[in-house]
Amino acid sequence: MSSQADQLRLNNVYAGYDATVILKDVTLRIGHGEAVSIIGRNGVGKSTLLKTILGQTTLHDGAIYIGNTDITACATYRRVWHGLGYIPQEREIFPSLSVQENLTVVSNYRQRISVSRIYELFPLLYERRSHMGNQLSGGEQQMLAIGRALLGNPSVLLMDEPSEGLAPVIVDELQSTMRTLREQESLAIILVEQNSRVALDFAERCIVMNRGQIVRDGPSVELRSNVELLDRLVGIDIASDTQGLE
Amino acid sequence: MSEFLNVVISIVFDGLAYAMILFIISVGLSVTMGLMGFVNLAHGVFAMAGGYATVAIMSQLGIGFLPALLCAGVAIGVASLVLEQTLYAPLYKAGELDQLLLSIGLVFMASGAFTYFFGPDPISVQIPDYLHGQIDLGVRSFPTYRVFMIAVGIAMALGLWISLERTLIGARIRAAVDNRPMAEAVGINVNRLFKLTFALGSGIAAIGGGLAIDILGLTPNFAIQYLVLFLIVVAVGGLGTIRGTFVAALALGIIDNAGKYLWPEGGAFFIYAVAIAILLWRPSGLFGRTD
Amino acid sequence: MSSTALQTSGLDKNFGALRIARNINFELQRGARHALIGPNGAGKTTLLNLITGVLRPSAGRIQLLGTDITGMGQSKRTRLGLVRTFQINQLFKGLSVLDNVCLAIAERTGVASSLLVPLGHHHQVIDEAMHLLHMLRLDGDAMQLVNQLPYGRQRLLEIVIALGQNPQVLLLDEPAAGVPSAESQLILEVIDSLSDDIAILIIEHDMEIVFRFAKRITVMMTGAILTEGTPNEIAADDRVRAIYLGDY
Amino acid sequence: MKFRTYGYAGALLALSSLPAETLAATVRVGVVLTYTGGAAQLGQQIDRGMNLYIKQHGSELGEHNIELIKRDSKRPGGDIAKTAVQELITRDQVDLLTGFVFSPNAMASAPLVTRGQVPMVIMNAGTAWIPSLSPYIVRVSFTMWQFGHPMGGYAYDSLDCKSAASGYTDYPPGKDSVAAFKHGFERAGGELVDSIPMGSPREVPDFTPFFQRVKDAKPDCFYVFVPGGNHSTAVVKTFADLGMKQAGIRLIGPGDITQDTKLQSMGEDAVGLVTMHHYSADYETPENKAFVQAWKAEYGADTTPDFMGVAGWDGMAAIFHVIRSQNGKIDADGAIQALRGWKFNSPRGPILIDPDTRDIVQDVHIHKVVKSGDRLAIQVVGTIPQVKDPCKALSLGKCAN
Amino acid sequence: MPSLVGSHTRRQQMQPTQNNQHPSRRHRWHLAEALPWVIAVGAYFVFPDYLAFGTQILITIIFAISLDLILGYAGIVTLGHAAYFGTGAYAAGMLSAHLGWNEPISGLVLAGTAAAVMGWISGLVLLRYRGLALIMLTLATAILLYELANTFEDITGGFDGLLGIHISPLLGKFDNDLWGHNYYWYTLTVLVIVFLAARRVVFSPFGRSLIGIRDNVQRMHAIGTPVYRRLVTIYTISAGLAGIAGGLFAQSNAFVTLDVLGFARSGTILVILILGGTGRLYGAFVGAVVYMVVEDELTKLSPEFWEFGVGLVLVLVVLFARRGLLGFITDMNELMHKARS
Repeated sequence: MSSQADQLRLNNVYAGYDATVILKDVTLRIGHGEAVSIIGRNGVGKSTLLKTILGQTTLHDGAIYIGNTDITACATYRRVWHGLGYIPQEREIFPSLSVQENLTVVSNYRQRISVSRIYELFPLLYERRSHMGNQLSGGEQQMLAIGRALLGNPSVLLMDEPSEGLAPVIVDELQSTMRTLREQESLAIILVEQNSRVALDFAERCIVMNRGQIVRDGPSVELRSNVELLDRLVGIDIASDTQGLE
Repeated sequence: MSEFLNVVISIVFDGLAYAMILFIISVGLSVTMGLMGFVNLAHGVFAMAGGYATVAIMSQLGIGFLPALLCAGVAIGVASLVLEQTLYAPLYKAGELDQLLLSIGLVFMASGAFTYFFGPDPISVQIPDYLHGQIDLGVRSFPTYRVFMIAVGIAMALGLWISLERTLIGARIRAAVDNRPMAEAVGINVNRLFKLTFALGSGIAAIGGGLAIDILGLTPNFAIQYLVLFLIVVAVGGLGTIRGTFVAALALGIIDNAGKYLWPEGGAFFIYAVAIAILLWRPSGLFGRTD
Repeated sequence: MSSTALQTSGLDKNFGALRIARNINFELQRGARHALIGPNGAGKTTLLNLITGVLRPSAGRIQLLGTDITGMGQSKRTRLGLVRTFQINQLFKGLSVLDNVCLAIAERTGVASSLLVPLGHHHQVIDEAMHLLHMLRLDGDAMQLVNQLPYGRQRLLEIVIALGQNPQVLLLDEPAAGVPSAESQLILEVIDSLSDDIAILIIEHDMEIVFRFAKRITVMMTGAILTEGTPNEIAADDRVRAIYLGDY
Repeated sequence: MKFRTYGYAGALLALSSLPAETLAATVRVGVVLTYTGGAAQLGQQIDRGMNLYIKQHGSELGEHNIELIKRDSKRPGGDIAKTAVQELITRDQVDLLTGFVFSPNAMASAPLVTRGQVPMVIMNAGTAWIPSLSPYIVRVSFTMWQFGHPMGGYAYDSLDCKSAASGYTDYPPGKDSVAAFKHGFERAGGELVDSIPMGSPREVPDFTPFFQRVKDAKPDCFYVFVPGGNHSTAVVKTFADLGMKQAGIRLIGPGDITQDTKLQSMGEDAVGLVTMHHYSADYETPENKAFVQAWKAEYGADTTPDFMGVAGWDGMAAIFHVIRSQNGKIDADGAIQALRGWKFNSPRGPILIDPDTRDIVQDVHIHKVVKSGDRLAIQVVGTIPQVKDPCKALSLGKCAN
Repeated sequence: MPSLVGSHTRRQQMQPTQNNQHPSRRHRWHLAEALPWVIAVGAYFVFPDYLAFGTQILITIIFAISLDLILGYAGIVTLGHAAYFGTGAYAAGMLSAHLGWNEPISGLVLAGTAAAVMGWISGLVLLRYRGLALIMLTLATAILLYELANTFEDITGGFDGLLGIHISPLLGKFDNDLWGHNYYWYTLTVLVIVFLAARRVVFSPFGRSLIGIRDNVQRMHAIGTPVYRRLVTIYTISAGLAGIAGGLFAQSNAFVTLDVLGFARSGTILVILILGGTGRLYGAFVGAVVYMVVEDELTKLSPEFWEFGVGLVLVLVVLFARRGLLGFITDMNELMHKARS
């Protein structure tokens, strides 16, 4: 049944924390080099979805594949070896490691991307390479988090709100870097984003989540042109709701 | 003045030697508790086993003290892995009370087993001649074995520090202590890393046990007798930090010595009073994480 | 008596060089139905923690019903009627649903320091707890252990506990997050039906809930208050739209 | 593993040939020793001494049997020993009690043996006034005063010590020992300049700071008491490591610091040490040679008895004496009566139970450690015959009342 | 209970049974609760030669109950509970040895009071800390007390122990006989009283709030609980009960040594309670009986190597019966219920 084109596949996944189920019946396929953004309000399960792919939640049912490999029962680090890269919401840079070390600790089996390649992508990191992880600005941390994820030679990159708390200039800069990367490395990317503009600009396909489920999965372009639909789906339709209430 | 200076030198020097034993044996415990959060009261067993192994290897293989120490370290390190795999690993996710019970049980078992195999008599070890007697270090002369102890302790601290601060594995250990889930998310096999450090910590403790025979003696009761002391060193230093364990061992070793020299009637009062004061001031230890 | 239930003036909170709350002047009227919105990381939870005493402000004052509570401990504020719910469940998972509520009521009524009389003899506590559970249709689950309850019902219990504390000022941190719609409906009904004496501040991302519930809305952004107004004013504010749709 | 040791005595042959009308009694002896913990080695020495005696002399009991019921007193806390004694008296209904490594264990049990009227033969516990705590206590080991006190005089007179410092393990035998030395030394004219408590008996401390303090004070002699067992090797090593001998300080003490079992592990550093004690495995008497030979045959050529082992042996001899003199029916008062004035040719030399104090009277020897071939040996360089406990004899300290 | 070390959170291991019973019924007595008392009374007649040992077991149960109140209910892990046991023991002992106060019952009350005062004073400082720091502080505090008692040997008798304790007959009639008949009843009576009090406390609103503190301190702050004050209160009560156990120990032995303050005693009582099961009061009974009987029997079997056996039992219990023996029984019960339904 599996299609060769799928880079990542989730089949009827139920997952959450301990006994609590947050994701319900999530099925998802991501093709080679495809970029997908996931939007939705806070608390609808976007981050939980990423963590479930990564293997850091309790999986109650369903299966997860990278390519043709079933990783459902794999520990997190093995999933990473199979090609996952993760950029967490809070960056989670290792504070007692230098910038350089934050990059080198990554398990880099296939040696496709080198540390110097990361420094090429983010020259600022090279300047800061001997700084400790807890001495970086937000933007630098984000660059480091991306570089760190890339060093694992991922075929699928999971990004959790990379633009949060960053100045617009830096967001733009990061975006263009990511685009370059996608073209050069044929990465599949899942981007969780609150900022709909960033999400819709970046990925050609957009998934909307609500209450632990996928409520819409389709081309971003539709949402970009149809703001009302977007508002309704994301539940921030201020105008219409107020009208209705008052 | 020179009298005073002499006293200070004595206290610091003897404190150093004692501190090195504390450090070498405790540092592995600090890592176990810091990295895996495992309350391992049985850590002293590895030191004790190391002491017995050193003596046994010397008499069975007929090799010298120093090579025997190394062999014992390796042997106990490997043996500790078996223990980790069979008994410790299933309890990582259990409550700490279960861990306490398990490790106390192990201490008891070790005490009984070592009595059975080696008898209750204290074991002594043949120190090579060149480590005997006094050595003149310019200022004055010092007991050679203690100078050797201090050298070994400092070398070991430096070695550990370098391997933790300057090597890839060291960086990975620090990453795992910093943030375990994230470490796994960059592909670090934290469990295997831990097994490695556990074996290393046990092996080092075993060497410490062998080194300590000549100063503290060795009976099957060793693991129980010194349990509290090792725990105090780890708690005062802060979990999971080599620097913390080193500084705590130094501080407690020297303070204990000063107390014994200047006020022997006070017994062990000093060391515990100081430990309490430090913990009241910094509950997570001198170099512990405060989050 | 003034009409202000809760007031903060010039609140600042710094972590080292990081300023996570900046000069927050916020006022909650008696009986208010007020919502606090803003994107992730805007400082909503920080403000909540400052008000409830989890965090101490670096500068500024907080007043509750005319009393300065800036330096006061958490539990003391609670006893003055400042009650909050938690975004992530903070229930007593090893206790039954009823026990969870009883703890709160016993604490409020002062029964909790009673040492030698079994809880079961304090009928008024149990009756009140059952009454509150009944209100949120949890009475059927009263004897369940909390960790056996579905998530949505745990959120309901969160509210029951808060009500058991007889709040004067009630701070609801995303009460409906992760709750199935039938139950979130119920939560809203309960909140709507609360006495007019209680001032309610709700932090919520679900705009549907916010606009249905709130008479006033405060919008936060990067640790400071961006604007405040009626729902209509907020809906018309371009900056707010921009934040939510990312058009900055 | 050894379980309960049931009577070796009354060999099968003897039993089978017994005339039917003879009353064969089994005498039950409760043994309370530290079998585990830091002092387990002491318990083992005494246990071996007892068992060796039973093995060699079991047939002397004739038709009677002896059954040992062993209990571990674990720690010096008193309570565990006391509960064990209480059970041995009430439940196991023992005829005699013996063992007792730590003084508190004997002291805590004293009221029970009085009330239960069970004779108690102490094989170690050396705090001076223990026999006065109950009329049913007899001691076959030693008192701290028997060595400390004569050592004081000897050090001043013969070792040319005009000033001395003392260091002791901080518990009653240590204090006793130093008090005895101080009294003897000052009576002879010497001056005790410092007296240092050196940690608890539970663990071997790092002795360096204490010894360094003495080295800096530069007395002629350094009198050290540590309990038999782990401590002594560390004492001699630390003394050597600090170069105190070269600094002109002489290490002296009771024989605990040159205990036979530890002597070989001390190495060259021990040579020249002078101690005062009542036993060494190197004594040349025929009794001792036979004893040591039997010991090595039983427990291995690399083992050696020390003063604990000999106390176990002698204590069992005393118990045999009681059984024989009472013909297997132990009556407490009769047993004590039989032991008052009991004389025995022990491997350590002639010993006597003082009829008045029920304490041991024995020869005390001046030991010197010498090199003999490739091993260290104890050479006796002087003897003080038949020493009574000076504490009680001179009515000093707690012995005064 | 907070994690002892680091920030690794784990599942709580203490989940008292009977929690999901209705509060109005929960504190009522169950038939099964008669069992330990039937055994305790029956043991008097079945094992008349073991009463001295039995008395020590009963004392240990009281001590373990006192620890359960703070560990099992309030989540305070301590390695220094012997501090209060020892305070009680020395108080009872010194009353008799120095002041000639030989009446046992009032002596016991005073012993409990002295320990409670000690618990209150130390609790005021200690309970500001949690986790590993708290464990090490309790441990070090107990050792300091030990060292003090050793230093002031004129009062405490030091290492040799406090001699000269002469306890008067109970109620003027019942002496501490060699077989321990009277003291068995005396101790059992005290145990009944202590247990009833502890049971009341546990089921009171106060006791429930302790469970709340153990499970989720954060939330307790938020519902207005004066957490620190509650902890100090229960710590004081616990210390008082430990002092009563210590007082009984001193009176029944007529002897006190430094050992009552020792680390071994603190460690053993913790092991006993965990072995039996924390947070359920009866864990103290099961743990004390199992541990002491196993140790006693093994000691008799092999005075030299019994430690190995005791250790093995502990390890096996951890591997096959998590949350103590009582927890294991509860789990089995639940399994059987599930299998049946």
